[in-house]
Amino acid sequence: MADALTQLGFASWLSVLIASIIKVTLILVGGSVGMMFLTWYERRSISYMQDRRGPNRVGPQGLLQPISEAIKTMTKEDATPRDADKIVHFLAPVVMLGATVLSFAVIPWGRMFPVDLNAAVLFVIATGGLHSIGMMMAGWGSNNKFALLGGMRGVAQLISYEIPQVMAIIPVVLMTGSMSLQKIVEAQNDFAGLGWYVFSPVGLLGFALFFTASLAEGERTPFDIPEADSEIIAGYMTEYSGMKFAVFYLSNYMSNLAVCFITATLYLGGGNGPGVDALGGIAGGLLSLIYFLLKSFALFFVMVLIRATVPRLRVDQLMSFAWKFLLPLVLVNILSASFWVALLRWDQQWPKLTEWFGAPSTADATNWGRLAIAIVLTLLINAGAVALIMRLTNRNVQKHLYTTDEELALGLS
Amino acid sequence: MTLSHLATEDVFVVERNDADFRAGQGMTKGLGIVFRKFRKALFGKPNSDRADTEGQFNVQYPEERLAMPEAYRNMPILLYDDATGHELCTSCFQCERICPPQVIHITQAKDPATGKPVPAAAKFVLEYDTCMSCGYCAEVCPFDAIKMDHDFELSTANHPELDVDYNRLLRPVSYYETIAPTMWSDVKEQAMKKLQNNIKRRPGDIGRDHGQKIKGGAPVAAAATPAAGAAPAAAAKPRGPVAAIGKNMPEDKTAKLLAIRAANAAKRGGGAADAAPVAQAAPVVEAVADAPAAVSAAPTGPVAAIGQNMSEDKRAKLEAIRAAKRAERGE
Amino acid sequence: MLKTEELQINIGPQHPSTHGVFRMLVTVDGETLVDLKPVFGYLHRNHEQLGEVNTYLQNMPFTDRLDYFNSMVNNHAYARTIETLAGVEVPERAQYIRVIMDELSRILNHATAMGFMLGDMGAWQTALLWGMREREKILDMFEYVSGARMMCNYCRFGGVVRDIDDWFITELKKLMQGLPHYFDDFEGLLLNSEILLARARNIGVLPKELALAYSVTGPVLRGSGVAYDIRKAEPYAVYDRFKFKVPVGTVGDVYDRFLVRIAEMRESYKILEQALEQLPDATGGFINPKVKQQSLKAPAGEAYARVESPKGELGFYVVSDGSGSAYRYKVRAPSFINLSALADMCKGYTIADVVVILGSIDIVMGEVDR
Amino acid sequence: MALLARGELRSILQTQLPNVLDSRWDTQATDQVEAHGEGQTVLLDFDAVVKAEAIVEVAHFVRDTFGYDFLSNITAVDYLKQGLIELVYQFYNAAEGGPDLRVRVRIGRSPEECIVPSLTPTWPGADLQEREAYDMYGVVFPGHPNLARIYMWDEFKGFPMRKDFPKTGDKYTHVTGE
Repeated sequence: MADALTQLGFASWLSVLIASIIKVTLILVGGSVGMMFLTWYERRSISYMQDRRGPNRVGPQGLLQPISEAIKTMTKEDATPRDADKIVHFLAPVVMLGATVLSFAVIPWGRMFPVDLNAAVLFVIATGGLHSIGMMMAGWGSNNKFALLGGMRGVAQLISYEIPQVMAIIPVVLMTGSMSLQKIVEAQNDFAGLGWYVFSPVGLLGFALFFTASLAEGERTPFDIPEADSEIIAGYMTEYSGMKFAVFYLSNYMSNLAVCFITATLYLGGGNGPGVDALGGIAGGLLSLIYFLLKSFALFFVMVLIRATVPRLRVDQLMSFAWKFLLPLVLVNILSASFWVALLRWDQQWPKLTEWFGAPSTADATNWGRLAIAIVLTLLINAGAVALIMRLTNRNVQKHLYTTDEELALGLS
Repeated sequence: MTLSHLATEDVFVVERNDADFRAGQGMTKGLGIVFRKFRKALFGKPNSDRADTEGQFNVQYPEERLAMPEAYRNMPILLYDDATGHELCTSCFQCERICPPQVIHITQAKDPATGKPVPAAAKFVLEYDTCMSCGYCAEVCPFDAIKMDHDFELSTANHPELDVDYNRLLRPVSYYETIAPTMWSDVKEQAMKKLQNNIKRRPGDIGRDHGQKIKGGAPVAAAATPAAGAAPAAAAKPRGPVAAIGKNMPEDKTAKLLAIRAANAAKRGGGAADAAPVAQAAPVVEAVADAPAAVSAAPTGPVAAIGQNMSEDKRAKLEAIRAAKRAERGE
Repeated sequence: MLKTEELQINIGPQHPSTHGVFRMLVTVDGETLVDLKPVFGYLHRNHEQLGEVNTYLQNMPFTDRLDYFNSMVNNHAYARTIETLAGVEVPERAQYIRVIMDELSRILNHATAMGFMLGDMGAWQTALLWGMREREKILDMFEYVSGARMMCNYCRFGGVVRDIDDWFITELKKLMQGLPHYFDDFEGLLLNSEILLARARNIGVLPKELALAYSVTGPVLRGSGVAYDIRKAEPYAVYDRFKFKVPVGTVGDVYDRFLVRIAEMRESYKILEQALEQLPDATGGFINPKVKQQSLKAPAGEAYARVESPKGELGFYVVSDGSGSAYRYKVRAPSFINLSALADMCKGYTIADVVVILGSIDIVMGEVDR
Repeated sequence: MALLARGELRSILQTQLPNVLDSRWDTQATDQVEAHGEGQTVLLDFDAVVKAEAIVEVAHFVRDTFGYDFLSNITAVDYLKQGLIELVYQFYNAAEGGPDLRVRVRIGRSPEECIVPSLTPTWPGADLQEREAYDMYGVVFPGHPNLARIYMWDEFKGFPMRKDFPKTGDKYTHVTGE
C-alpha cells in the first residue's frame, strides 16, 4: 500500500502516513460493522433456537436493528454515580475498547494482513491481557458493591483463563516454527489448501482448548460470570448507561469477533481453502476473505449455540475447571506437539540435530510414513491424557456427591 | 420415609444416576437438540397445530391476529336493539351491586311528566380503569343488556377518558352477534321479549336518546333529556350524584327501607356501636327529614359509608362532596 | 489469618431473579453466604380484608390474583372451601373438569417455573421459551373456556361457569400428542448437562426432618424425600379414581426438586389421559342449579379445604357468621410457608446459589404477600 | 400412630394431660352449630381448646404419640363480640395422611392477655405465620427468634385485621406531625 502511493509522487513518509490512516479506518469500520452484524446474527440465531423470530422490524429482516440500538444508547442519559471515582469510571470503557481494537492491528482479513508482525501471536496475547485492567477499573470506579464483585470475579477469570489460552497457541507456533500469523497461514496451505492444523490430533486438542479458553476471555456463557445478570445484576457494567455502556458492549462483541478471527487463523487456516491459490491475485484474496468470514461466523454460531443451551458456571467451579482441567491438557498437548515436530520437521528447523543424528533418510516435507507415525503417536498421547483427566474429574465429583454429615452441618459441599 | 397411606408402587424415587461417567456427553446432547430446533425453526413450517412442538410459533401481532374465542371478556359494553334503537338496560342495579370493585354507577331515568322512575338508565358510567373484567355484570344481568366486549386495544393517554359514559358504552346487538354468535343466540328471544314489554313502559324517547343509531344510520333525535355526552364536563372525578344505597330509589321506597332498618336495629338491642362485621350502614338520605343527626361524627363512627368496599381515595372525595353539600345547605 | 469483613448486600426488591418484589438481606463473607433475612410486604394488598368485605361470589375473581400462574387452582380451592362451608354438592362432570384444569395448570406452572430457574442459572431462557410455548397453548384453551388467559374466574359454587365442548376436547387431545415431545426435548436439553449438574447437585440441601419441621409442601417437600401429596393423602374431587405415582427425591437438593417437577409433569399427563377417558357426558350438568350464586349464605361455622397446587398445599380457612360474606378469610399460601425454609437452605452457599435455590422453591409474590 | 377422629382429642387430653384443656370451654362438649341470625359467629370446640401456655406441650404430645408432625397452618381469628382472639393450629399426620387435627387457643384481646408461647423453636415453619399473626392481630409470641412486623412497615401503629380497626378515615394520609 505504502510503496504504491510513493510511485504516485507522494513523499515516502506521507504515503506511509496515508496508507496507515486508510488501514486504521478500514479496520475500525470493518470491526464495528462486524460487531453490529454479530449482534444481529446472535439475536436472530438464538431466537430461531427458541422457536421465535428475532429482530425483523427495523430494516430488511431487522438488519438495521443494531444501528437503531446504537442511536438509542447514544441518546440515553449517561449517568455517573455521585461519589464514584470519576476519572477511573470514565476511562474504564476506553481501556477496554482500546485493548480490543489494538489486537485488530495484526488480525488478517483472509489473505490481507494489515501489519505483518513477526511476533503477531505475542502481540495478540498481550492485548488480550489488557481487558482485565479495564474490567477492574470499571468495577472499582463505579463505587457499587455489585460492580466491585463483578470486577473482581472478571479479573480472576480472565487471568486464570489466559494461561491455558496462551499455552494452547504454543503447539501451533511449534508446528509452524514462527510466530507471525502470515507464516502460520502459509504453513496450513498444503494438501490443496486443506492442511489445516485442526485436522492433526495436536491441532484438534489445541483448537478445543483454545476455543474453550477464549469463551472465557470473551465472557461468553458458560463463563459469563463478570456480568452474570441473574446474580450481581450486570457485574462491572452495573453503573454504566448511555454511551459508556454502548462502548462496553462494543468492546465485548469486538473481542468476541477478534477471538473468532484468531481461532480461524490459527487452527482453521484462515483464508486457505480449495481454489484460493488457483485464482490468485485480487479474486483469490476475495475468495480467501469469504472463506475466512465463513469460518469465523461458523465459530461464532457455535458460541451462540453454547450460549442458548448451557447454564453458567459458578466462580469456584470456573476456576477449578481452568486449573484442574484445561491446564494439564494443554501441557500434554505441548508434549505431543514436540513429538510431532520432532518426527516431521526436525531437519528443517534445527540444523544442529541433523549434525548429531544425520539427516532423516528422505528429506521431503510430506513423507507419508513419518506423518502416519506422528499422527498415531500424538493421537495416542492426547486421547490417553483426555481419558485420564476425565476419569480424575469424575472421581472427585463422585467423592463430593453425597455430602457427609459434618459437611452438611457446615452447609458446605 | 414410607408413608402408610401410599401403596409402595405409588411412590417412585427419581433416579439421579450420579454414578454415570460424565464426559460432556450430556452437554453435547443438549447442543444437538437445540441445533435441531434451530433447523426446524429456520427451514420447517411454522407451528400452527397444537400438537407439534417445533417451528416458529409466534404471531406478528399488529399484522397477523389470533381469532378471539367467543367467551373472551375484556371490558363490558351495553347493547341496544338495532331496529328500534332502544337500549336493553332497565337500570335494575343488579350489576352495580355484584360488581366486586364497585365501578358501575347508574342513575335511573325519570318520566319528565310525572317524575316516576322509568325502566331505563339516564346516566350509566363505568370506570374502565378499575374494572377487573371478571364478567359478573354480564352474568347477573337479567335483561342481557351488558355483555363483555372483545376489544382490548383501549390504552389512552388521559385518565378521565377511562370513565366511560353512555355514548361510548353502547353497541348495537348486531355487533355483539358478530363477536359472540352462539352465546347471543341462546339468550336472544328471551332478551328481545323482555325488551318489548320494557319499551311499552318507556314514554317518549327515553331509553333511545343516547346517540344510538338505528338501522337507517340516522341518530335518534336527541330528545328532551340531555344526552349523556352533554353531561357536565367531568372535571372532578365524581360523575353525577354518587348513588347511595337508597339515594336513587324513589322516595317512598327509601322511607319503607328506613322503617325496616329501624325495626331491625331495635330488635338487635338499640344498635350499640356494634360495627357489625358487615355493617349494613343506614343510608344518609338528605331528603328524609329525621336523618340521624350523628352525621358529622368523626369519620370512624357508624357514618353512612356508601358501599363498604369503596377505595380510600374515592371515599375521601365522597366525604368532601357531602361536606360541601351540608355547608351549602347551611347545616 | 487475613481478617475478612462481612459484606451486607440487598438482593431485591428490584432484582432480575427474585420472581417478583421480594428482598433478601444477605450477609456475605467473601462469596459464601452467612445469613439471609427475607423481607416481605412489597406486594401486600390485604387480600384477606377484602375477603371479609366482599360477598363469597365477589371474592372469587380476587383469588385469581393470589398465585397468578395457577388461577384455576386457586379458584378450585376457594370454591371447595365455600362448598364445604355451605354444604353444596358438585356434579361429577364439574369435578372432572376442575381436575383437568388443575392438571393443565400444573404442567404449565412446572414448565415455566423450571424455565425461570434455569434462566437464573444462566441458561439464557431457551428452556423457558419452550415452556412458554406449551403454556401459550394451554392458556389459549383456558381463554376459550373461561374467557381470560390468566384471570380465569372459572369456578362457581357447585360447578364451573361454562361447560367444555367438543372443540376443547379435540384441542386437548392434540395438545396431549405434543406434550411428550416437549418433555423429551426438555429432559434431553438439560437433565444430564454437566454444568447443570455442577450447579444443581448438593446445592440448597433440605434434609427430610427439616423439611417437615419447616412445614414446606409440594415439590420442595417431595424433593426432600417425603412422599406427601394431598391428592393421595386426602383425595378430593375424583382424584381417588386415577392411578398415578408420586415422584420423590432422595438428597433434597436443587437437582432433586428439578427431577421431581419433571416427573410430576409426566404424572399430570397420565392423570389428564385418564380424566379424558372417564369424563361423564353432559347430562350430569356442569353446575349445581340449586345454588343461588350471588346471594349464597353459609351457616355460621368454619371450613378449611385444601388443594395440591403446583407450588404446594393451598388452603382457604373461612369462618362464616351466617351472612353473605366471610367473617374471617385466611389463605394458607404454599409459597409463603416454603419461603421460611429459604434461609436455612442457603447458609454456606454462594450468592450464585442463593438465586438458584430461590428459583428451585418456585415462589410467586402474589401468594406470598397476599 | 393412629389417625384421630373429629373431637376425639379432647377426651384423650382429659385423661392423659389433665390441666391442659381450657376450663372455660369444658362444658360445651358438642360441636353442633345452631343456625343463627345474620352476623352471629359461633365458637367451635372440635378437636380441643387448650390453655395458651400449654400449647407447646400439647403440640409435642400430639406429634410424639399420634404422629401429627406436620403443622400446616396457624390462623388468628378476632371474635370481637366474644372479646376473644382465637388461634387455630392445624396439624396433619404426614405418614397416615387423612384430615387435620385442630388445636385452638383462645386469649383476650388486650395487650397483656394476648400472649401465646411460640412454636418456632421446634416448628421453624411457624416463624412467618406467627409474625403475620403478630403483625395483623397483635398476638405476641414469646420465644420467637425475631418477632417483627411482616407486611406493615415497622413504625405502623395498630393491628389492621382486627375487627375494630377503623376501615374508613385513613389517619395516615393527613397525619400532621403528631
